[in-house]
Amino acid sequence: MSMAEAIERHVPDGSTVAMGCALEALIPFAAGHEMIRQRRRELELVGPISDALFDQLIGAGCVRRVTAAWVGNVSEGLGHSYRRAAEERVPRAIEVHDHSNFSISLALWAAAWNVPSLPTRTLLGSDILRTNPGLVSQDGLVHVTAVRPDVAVVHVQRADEHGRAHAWGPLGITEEAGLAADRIVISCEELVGADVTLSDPNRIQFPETKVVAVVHEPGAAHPSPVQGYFKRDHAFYRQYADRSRTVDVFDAWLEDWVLGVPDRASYMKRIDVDSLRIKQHRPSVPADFGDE
Amino acid sequence: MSMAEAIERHVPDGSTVAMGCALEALIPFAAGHEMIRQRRRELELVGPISDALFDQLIGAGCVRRVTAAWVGNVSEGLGHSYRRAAEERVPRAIEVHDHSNFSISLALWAAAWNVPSLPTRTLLGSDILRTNPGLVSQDGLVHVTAVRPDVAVVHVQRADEHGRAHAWGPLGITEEAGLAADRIVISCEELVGADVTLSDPNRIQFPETKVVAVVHEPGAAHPSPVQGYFKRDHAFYRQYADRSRTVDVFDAWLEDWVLGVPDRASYMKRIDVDSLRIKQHRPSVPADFGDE
Amino acid sequence: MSDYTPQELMVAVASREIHDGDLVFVGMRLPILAYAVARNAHAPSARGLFEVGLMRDQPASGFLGTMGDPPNVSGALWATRMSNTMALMAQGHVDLGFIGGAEVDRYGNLNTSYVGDPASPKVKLPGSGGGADIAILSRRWVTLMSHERRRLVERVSFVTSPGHGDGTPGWRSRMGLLGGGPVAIITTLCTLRFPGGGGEAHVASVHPGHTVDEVIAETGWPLQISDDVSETSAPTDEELTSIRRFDPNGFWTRS
Amino acid sequence: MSDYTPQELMVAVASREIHDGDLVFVGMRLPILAYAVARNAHAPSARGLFEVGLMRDQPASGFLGTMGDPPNVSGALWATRMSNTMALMAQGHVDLGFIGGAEVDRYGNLNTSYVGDPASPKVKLPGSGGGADIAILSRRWVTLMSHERRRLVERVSFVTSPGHGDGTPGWRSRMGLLGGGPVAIITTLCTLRFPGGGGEAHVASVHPGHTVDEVIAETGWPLQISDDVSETSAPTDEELTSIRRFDPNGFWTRS
Repeated sequence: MSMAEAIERHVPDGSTVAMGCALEALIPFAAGHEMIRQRRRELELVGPISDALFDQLIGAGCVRRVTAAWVGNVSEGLGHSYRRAAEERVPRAIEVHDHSNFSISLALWAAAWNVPSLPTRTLLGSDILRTNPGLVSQDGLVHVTAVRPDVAVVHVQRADEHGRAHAWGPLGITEEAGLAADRIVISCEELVGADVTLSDPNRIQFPETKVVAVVHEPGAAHPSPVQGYFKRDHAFYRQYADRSRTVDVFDAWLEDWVLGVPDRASYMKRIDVDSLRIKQHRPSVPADFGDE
Repeated sequence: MSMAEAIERHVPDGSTVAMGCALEALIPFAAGHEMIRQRRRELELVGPISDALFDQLIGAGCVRRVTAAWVGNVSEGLGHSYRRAAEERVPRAIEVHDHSNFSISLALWAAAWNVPSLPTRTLLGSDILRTNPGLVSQDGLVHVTAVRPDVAVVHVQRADEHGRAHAWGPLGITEEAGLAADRIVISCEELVGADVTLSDPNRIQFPETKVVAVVHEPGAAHPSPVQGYFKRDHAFYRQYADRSRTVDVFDAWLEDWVLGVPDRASYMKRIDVDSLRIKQHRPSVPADFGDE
Repeated sequence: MSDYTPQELMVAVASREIHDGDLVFVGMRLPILAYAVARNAHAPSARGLFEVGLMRDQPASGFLGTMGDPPNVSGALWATRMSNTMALMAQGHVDLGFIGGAEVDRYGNLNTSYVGDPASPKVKLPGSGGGADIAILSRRWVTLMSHERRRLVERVSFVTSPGHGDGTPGWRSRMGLLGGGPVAIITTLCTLRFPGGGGEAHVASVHPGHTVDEVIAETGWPLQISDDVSETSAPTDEELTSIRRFDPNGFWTRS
Repeated sequence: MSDYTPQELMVAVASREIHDGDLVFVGMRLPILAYAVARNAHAPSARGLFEVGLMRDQPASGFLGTMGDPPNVSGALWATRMSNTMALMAQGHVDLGFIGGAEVDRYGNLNTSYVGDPASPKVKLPGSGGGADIAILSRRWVTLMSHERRRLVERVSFVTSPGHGDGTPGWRSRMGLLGGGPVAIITTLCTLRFPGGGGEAHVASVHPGHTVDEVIAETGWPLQISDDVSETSAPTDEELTSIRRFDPNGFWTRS
């Protein structure tokens, strides 16, 4: 399935969308850019920390609410579009449901286990309890209300057409986001056969019964890193920081890198892929799944 | 470290011990038998379902309390020693804290996250709520009190001397048991170098900071299966069922297979290892952890 | 091949409870065979979920003494933690569950924990395992057991896995139980069914070679017989072939 | 090599807060370098824990722009879910955490969320990330920031990550916070420390080339100066070599 079709079908206006769940790695930028091109509106974005992607969607006016622990640019600092939306309602006002990294994970586990909330000892004494109605302090614990994404969008190293996805490296809150979500959209560096995915069922991230789309989109995570495939493009993040400081430069950046770009393949032609590609291979030692 | 030393040092009388956390596979029988040989007493056993091992420890008089969802012999049915202890206080009375499989997992997650309890929708309407003081029904939910093992004893396919353990196949509640436990004792089919374990950090089950002993003990899970290494010895389970029906035959079985056996190596000499060994190999397709 | 054992009949009947496309919480023993039979016949897209931490879309190629046996992992679609399989069930994604029972009552409540006073039981049974979770969280479930008067009782002394509770309509929703509860009890003599929305079991069909009187005699409560009680259809040759392929030595169906 | 930048000094000072054997919740930017320096000097058995889901016992061999960069995974002792790293911290296994701050007050409370009214903030800062979790759950923690009057304020307008609260002794235990709270604030001008059991920050040492008066002038509250205030020891050649090895282009320490 193409990314355009996947977003068209599975991420309608008003959706609650979990993205960037592996934190700085495996960020589904291609999916986010397609949402911008399709002029998605009224989205609620859910994630732990978001390294630039949420800032871009906010600047493009796609977002109604952010439910996350941190939104900015990890190597550069502040998210300028996020600031404009929160401080000046430009291009529109957004609602913010603040979390910590631990509490957003628990909010997703609550949804995965279908309970109203889960208790935790974190956030006691934090003013985040004052600004997020989904965090209730009681009896010396904080009760974290379940967050149920309509869709989790995840980039992985490889997947098969049936939705069995292999991801590796640090995975943050990817697993609970997928289990909590009503459906899962996957983009992958490599589309492989079931002989590859089923050779290691422990590395399969999600129940295939929740996966509604698999998009073969190499480089879909650029400028974020993909273990074994791509390094992080630090310069691109710095360039984005510079080109998002004002509405005008941001709009130009958006036209330049998203709206004026038909698809990811065209986008990748403008990236120095060779300098970012990981060339030194470190294969894991196989596990023997022999059964007789 | 030898199994004798690991149990001597890390599983004192009165310990709360989680075992058999992968359910029917990877059951640490060698560790349990060493506890019996060392005449451990007043143990609290924690697990989901226990396929024969808990029955053996109960029959040997090591156990004060069982906190589990099911204790018996999966392919044969009832646990005869468990019945004698619960019905006739033979060889001693035991306390039973009944759980379901889901609730014992949540009890361990509560301990792992250091909260007093976790809520769930399971067990509503079950009389298990009447017999386990750690399960409290309130506001339409059941609150599962944390269970904190002193030690989790786990058998895995391979580990290094620093405690990095690779396990695969279905893992049940292994991860939460390890995280909840104060310390972890590991036995493994193969003792490998760090080059093997660190080649795939996603397959490492536990933080090495909790692992206090790694025992290289091939066949330590017999008669339970080990993916890639051993099939389940169904006949041995049937034989155990027959030889545990009365105290006398059980005591003879215990002398024959545990007390009269100095260590696992001697035990394995009496097993038809060749007929149980898995000979057809199914290596997982490697994941590329390349980084530059 | 018209000769078959009571267990083979039960497996065939159980397999017919599996609809195509179902996600089935399979459990142990006969249901593992029932999933295999259904998957190879009328339910080609049924998936199996195993609490040990597995999802499959086809039966294991080798014999399974337990769901944790190595052949059950080969070809698995997901090898994960038990709590993740329970999460799917808690979300209502499990269409059908199977539970083994030692004692069942007229309202489908199961006891697998204690016969007699839990403080000093006459019989200590193994316990819930995942049974209570399946009974409470799966959309519908079925239990299989040997039809004996001591097993089919008026009221179980201990409810490990709740069925329709006290039998009053809507008991489960009043108690906050998510799933729909038991739809059938498959015994060695007959198939008992429950009305939609809960209530009391009634005889829907009697297995070939057995009579309603025999069923009544072996049941511990005054049994309701449905007006259109029929004879259970015997296992087809296709079903028997499939059963014997997955239980070649009759470990489950001929002992 | 005695020439160094303020950031290099801060890294060196931060690295001295790491004791051998510590499990350190490392965080981002300068603390990643501080862990590397300590691990290669006085804390050879210190381990690093990263909320992205990693544990390490040695610094990454390559440059890290973020904790999620591929070199941070090579040689990792554990690649897992974030919630598992938080579990270790919630159990009290994290000895030391580092948190970046935009605003800190005299009691060590950090604001990384809102300057001004959260409903219509003057400045929307990125948020907590793992900061609040580290502040509440780690045994002790340290924050690093640029020493400016607008950043070191009497009271932060929003407490994202609680330090010693209102400064009264025992505030954290009364509030049920598990960890011990902040022990030091390392700025571009000096090192501030807190008394054991909580309370107010005081100047412990002033960085070379700076004066107590300058520190007071750049601080938003009447600052306590400890009687034995000293000059911060400059980075050693060994520390600088280590810093420059892990930040070869000065991405963090020379920009």
